[in-house]
Amino acid sequence: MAIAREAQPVGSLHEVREAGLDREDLLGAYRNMLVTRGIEERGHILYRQGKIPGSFYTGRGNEAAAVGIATAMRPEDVGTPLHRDMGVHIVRGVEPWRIFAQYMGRQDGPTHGKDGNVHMADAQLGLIAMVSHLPAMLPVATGCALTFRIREEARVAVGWFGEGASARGDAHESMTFAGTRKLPIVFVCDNNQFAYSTPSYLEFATEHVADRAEAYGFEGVVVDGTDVLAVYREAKRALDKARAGGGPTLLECLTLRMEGHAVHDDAFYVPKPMLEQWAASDPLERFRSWLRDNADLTDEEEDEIAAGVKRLLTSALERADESPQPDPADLAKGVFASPEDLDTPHHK
Amino acid sequence: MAIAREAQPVGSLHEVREAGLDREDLLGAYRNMLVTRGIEERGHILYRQGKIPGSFYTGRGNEAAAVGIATAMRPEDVGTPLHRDMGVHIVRGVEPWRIFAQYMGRQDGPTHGKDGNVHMADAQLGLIAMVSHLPAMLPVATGCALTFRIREEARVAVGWFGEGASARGDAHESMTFAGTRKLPIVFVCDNNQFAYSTPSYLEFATEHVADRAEAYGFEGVVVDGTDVLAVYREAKRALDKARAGGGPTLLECLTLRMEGHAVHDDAFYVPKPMLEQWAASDPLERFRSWLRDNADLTDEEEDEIAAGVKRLLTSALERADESPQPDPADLAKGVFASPEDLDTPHHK
Amino acid sequence: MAELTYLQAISDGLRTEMRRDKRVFLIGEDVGVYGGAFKVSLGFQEEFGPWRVIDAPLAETAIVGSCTGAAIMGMRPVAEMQFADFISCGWDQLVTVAAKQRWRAGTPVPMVVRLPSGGGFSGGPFHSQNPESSFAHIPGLKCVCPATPEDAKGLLISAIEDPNPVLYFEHKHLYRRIKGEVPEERYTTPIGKARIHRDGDDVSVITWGAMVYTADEAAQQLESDGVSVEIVDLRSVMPWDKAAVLDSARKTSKVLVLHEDTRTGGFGGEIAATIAEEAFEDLDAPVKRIAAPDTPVPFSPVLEKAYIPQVEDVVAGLRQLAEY
Amino acid sequence: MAELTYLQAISDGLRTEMRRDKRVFLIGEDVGVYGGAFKVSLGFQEEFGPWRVIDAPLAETAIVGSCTGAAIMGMRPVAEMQFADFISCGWDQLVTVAAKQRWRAGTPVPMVVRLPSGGGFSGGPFHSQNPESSFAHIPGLKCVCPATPEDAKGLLISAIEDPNPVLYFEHKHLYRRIKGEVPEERYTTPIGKARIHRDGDDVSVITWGAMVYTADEAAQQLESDGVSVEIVDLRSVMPWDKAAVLDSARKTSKVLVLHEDTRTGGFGGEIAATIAEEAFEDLDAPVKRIAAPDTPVPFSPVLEKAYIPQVEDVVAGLRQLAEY
Ligand SMILES: Cc1ncc(C[n+]2csc(CCOP(=O)(O)OP(=O)(O)O)c2C)c(N)n1
Ligand SMILES: Cc1ncc(C[n+]2csc(CCOP(=O)(O)OP(=O)(O)O)c2C)c(N)n1
Ligand SMILES: [Mg+2]
Ligand SMILES: [Mg+2]
Repeated sequence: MAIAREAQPVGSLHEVREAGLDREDLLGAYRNMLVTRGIEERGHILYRQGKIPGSFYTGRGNEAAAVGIATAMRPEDVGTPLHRDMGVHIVRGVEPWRIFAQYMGRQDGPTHGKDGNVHMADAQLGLIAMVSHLPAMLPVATGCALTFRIREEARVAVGWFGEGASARGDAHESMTFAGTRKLPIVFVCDNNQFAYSTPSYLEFATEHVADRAEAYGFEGVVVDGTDVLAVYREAKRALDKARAGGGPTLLECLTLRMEGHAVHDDAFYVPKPMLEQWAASDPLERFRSWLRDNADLTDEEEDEIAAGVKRLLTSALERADESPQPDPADLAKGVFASPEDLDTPHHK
Repeated sequence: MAIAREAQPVGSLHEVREAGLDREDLLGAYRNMLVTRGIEERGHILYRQGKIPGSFYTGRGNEAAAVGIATAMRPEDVGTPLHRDMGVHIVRGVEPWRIFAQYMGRQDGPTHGKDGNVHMADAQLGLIAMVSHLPAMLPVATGCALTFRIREEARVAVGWFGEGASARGDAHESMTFAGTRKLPIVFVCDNNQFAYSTPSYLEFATEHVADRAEAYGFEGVVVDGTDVLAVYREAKRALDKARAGGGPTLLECLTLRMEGHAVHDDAFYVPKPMLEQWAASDPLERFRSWLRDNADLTDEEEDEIAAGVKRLLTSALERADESPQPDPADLAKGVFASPEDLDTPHHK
Repeated sequence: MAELTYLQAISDGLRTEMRRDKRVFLIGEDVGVYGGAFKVSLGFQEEFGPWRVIDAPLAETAIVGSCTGAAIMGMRPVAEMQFADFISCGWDQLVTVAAKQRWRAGTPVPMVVRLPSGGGFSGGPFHSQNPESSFAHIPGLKCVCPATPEDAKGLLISAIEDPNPVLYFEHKHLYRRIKGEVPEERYTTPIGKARIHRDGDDVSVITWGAMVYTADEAAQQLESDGVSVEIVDLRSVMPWDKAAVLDSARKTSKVLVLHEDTRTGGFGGEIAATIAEEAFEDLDAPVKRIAAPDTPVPFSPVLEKAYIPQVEDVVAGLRQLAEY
Repeated sequence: MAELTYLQAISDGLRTEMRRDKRVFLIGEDVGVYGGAFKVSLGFQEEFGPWRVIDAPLAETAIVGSCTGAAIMGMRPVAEMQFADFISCGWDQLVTVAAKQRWRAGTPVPMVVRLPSGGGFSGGPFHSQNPESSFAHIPGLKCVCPATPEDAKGLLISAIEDPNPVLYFEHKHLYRRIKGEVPEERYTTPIGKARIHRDGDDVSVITWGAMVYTADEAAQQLESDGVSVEIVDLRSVMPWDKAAVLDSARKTSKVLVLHEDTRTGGFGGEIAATIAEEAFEDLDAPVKRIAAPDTPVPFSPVLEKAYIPQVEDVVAGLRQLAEY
């Protein structure tokens, strides 16, 4: 049986420094994780208040995976994050108020009410807006990597997919093409062990999704997705390797989806012991205590960060709530791009 | 690197007996290989005579693989052979004259002129007609296997695909589903080392296609596709295993495509030494000498078989040539099935 | 007779066939343990077991292709797409294999694909589409779009019985909103036969699915102005009931074709063109089409209201025709 | 000006853009070493290298999806399908991602998919199709179908320049049969503008692709009966030149819509319905449609002749209209 490499936890501040993070970075990552969860928790409240149309999804339990990988990416790298990867948008710098506006379908959301929830991205920040169809963004990310190879740019594309979506042909064709051409891409699998209600053993027959990587000619790595530092280190390795021409890596972040598939789903099908076990390694709590033990995080710092996040989100909510409804007159606009739309750095 | 098991050649008549073939069976297989090649050689002539519309494809070099596998199948098993697998139709009992009629687009071809070349099958013989889109028949074969599992029948489905088509999502989704559900199916890869002009290293990044099998939770086997007995033995093992509930096998038959992709293609891109090397292990010649060395095939027998095949094909050609052109009035018929069409053994 | 919701009628039809015919099985994402995203198959796995109510991997090509193979092996597969939108991932299997196999090779492919479709609840661009027009153009595929609970049950049973691949479009916005009397026994609703939803003399509306109710509200409003509107609920888009449509067109001589899918290249064009060609001499006004604008389906309720044809839009269109 | 075949004109247009703009690259199965199944890119890999003329794996989803990603990264990808028929394997990427990204997320996707399409040489059900109608219905995709060598070059350059996903349908049956004068320099042919292929007063034919030549032969035959036929070569199916079509319809007051794709749900319905609605008062006869019957494309020459609209069929249709 092919076995993917299992990543080690990061022990000490020293190891983290080696991986390229100083204390400020660590506190920044912690803050980003808090913002990520805070946005989704407030989104939940907004939903209950009837302010969010349609359905509502969160990535609770996946904050460390999303933030860890995005932290390892360089500004010039690009990515196609999914519905559990809010942390990626946060690290790349999307302003929370615009996310709330997106949730509520307002004019100031990145899609101006045309699309909803995490179906958004700020192209200026190197992210591409996901579609619902999973994992249809992998071929797109592969095309970004192909571009970097054609233009010989030292940039990497990151494509996310769930362990359930690993069953679809798009994942296979992307990895086949990227593997045969050694394209600069990192395939990140958010393995939260369930695809809606479907358990992993009905989606793939190996122990890990990453065990499949060698079938595509590159390395597979499994990392504990609740350990932001381990995720960061493995992501950085994979990114550096791709940047240096070493080709793709499949990085699997193992977590458990800590809420229902969407807000309407009570996830009765997830065994309680499993939930309890994973609740015990909550990514935020885990990182917080690591910071206290290894980076002398003080009560004052903690309170300050928490308070800052709270202020940020509260004002973001207010600002988002002031955002107008989109104008029906804009509905039919923008189906086709006009030449001016290409006057962007990308298209020079 | 995961490595598929490499099959051993079959040494002696004794080994073959163990595998379940007596001398009659061997001569029968030899004859089927001659018929297979004979049909395609005569097809070539028909094409040059302008009697075959459209293009023309052969499986030259793949006769042992196709005949070996079909010989191991039981009558109740089903399959979806492709454009290099004429031998499968022959072993299952399609009459050569109907194949010539198919080539020429005549009324008595299995598709009555509606489709061409090897896009045909006799459902009564447990075969399903291929579509051009590769490997779109694999999900269909998987559905046959699913049916056998649902009905708990001791039957196996065989799905063929080329090494080039292994790159497509259909292959992945089929193997994923069959692997997670341990369905009774054998995936046979006709690896003739080229996909039209595209060499294998641009289609997959492993050494063998079969190296991918374990990524789907089942065994991969590579066999020399010019050795009909080795193919037969491995096919039988895989079929028995599937029949016994052991799940899928990926059986890769390694050959070289000994002619162009189709009749118009001179295959300039295939290195000459490679061609010469594989020409030296021509499946028919190889089996013929094995039969002489191990099964006392006599000159008389050889001539008799050869003469019989010649007679068969000559009369088949005549009969096919008498087959009328299809009636344009039938063009629009049969787009939709009528309830009576379901009055078949299958649909009781 | 029992009063059932549209959703319950679908479950009832499926359960009826699965009890009657053991060749029928259901396969799809989360249809088993979870009972389906919309709970159509709630409790089915308990009753029929895991090999007749199959939780598929997230792989539409495998789902549709497996059904094709199973159908050829003599089963009566019913595939559930979690949302109709995701059938785009099974497009090739449907149009290349299932649709053409009978004509090419003489092999019937009796299968059903259930497609929860339609908008009206901010599902956004990928959970709201009405892809029936795309499939109605492919020879070899049938498309049915029930509007009432009674037809939902009867057409599902007909679809399962039919020896061809049938796409069964179930409109999500009708699931729990629409209730109606549904016979308890087994019955079929003929595929290809329209239903006169409302009798009228002055203007005809040709429509299907959720738009039947939009048309009905509009018709009620026009009644007060003394304009009598006939509503033809097509029920099947492929084959579609040309005779019933032409009869209504000849009767009223003014026709509005209404659908929720986008306008350009939508199936309404086929219907309008046919009426304009075959009832040319009988028409007192141009055949009018009302449909969604040529954009994806928007998420924002404000935008979605502007996207999906509303009662006001239909009222305006009918007035125009009445006054023509 | 040089006399080029339709095929050479396509190569010329592609080469022109690849020389002018290094963001342009070609990807497809066998397009490199082999020069493409139809040799459109013969010699291109030698000139532009293996990373601008890319031999793709047999994976249409990867090809189309990669082009989408590359386009978003600022490239100008041109994908070649080996045959238009195989785009069914890239359907989801086109309709779900490429078509909607601009509208949803404001991200333009300037890419071209080249689709060798059409029948006439016993390609059978999977090497002869004309899938433009299916794509023309999807908001966000453009579809062009050149009929002449000059337009083949000009429309390909326009398609590459266009900031949207453009499906470029190149008709295989015109590849080597049709020759014409083609300017050597770079030029564009506007997308969405029809071309009056033949001026006439009595009947209009609206068509595109190979059918332009069928219509032309028919028109010549009717000329001898003193019926003057106008032929509008649409050139672009999406967006289509409604103004030019309506002008011609109003001028002749009798219209035949002709296409090689199957009839029901084909784009001809959209055109016919639009004419019948917007030129209602100007029509002296019902808008007639001639198209392939609703079947897959047959392999046998005898059957294919009965499938693809022939000159006789068009002549008969035009006579009917003329005599109406
Ligand atoms: C092609 C496709 N089919 C079905 C769906 C409906 N759907 C949305 S999320 C989901 C489960 C996805 O599971 P996984 O890939 O593990 O991602 P997760 O939601 O667990 O993060 C499904 C089936 C979809 N989005 N795309
Ligand atoms: C989905 C799809 N894309 C493209 C083609 C065109 N095509 C026909 S055969 C072929 C090469 C197939 O290679 P392989 O799978 O190795 O089979 P082989 O012909 O070598 O036996 C291609 C690209 C096709 N048939 N199907
Ligand atoms: Mg998951
Ligand atoms: Mg091959």
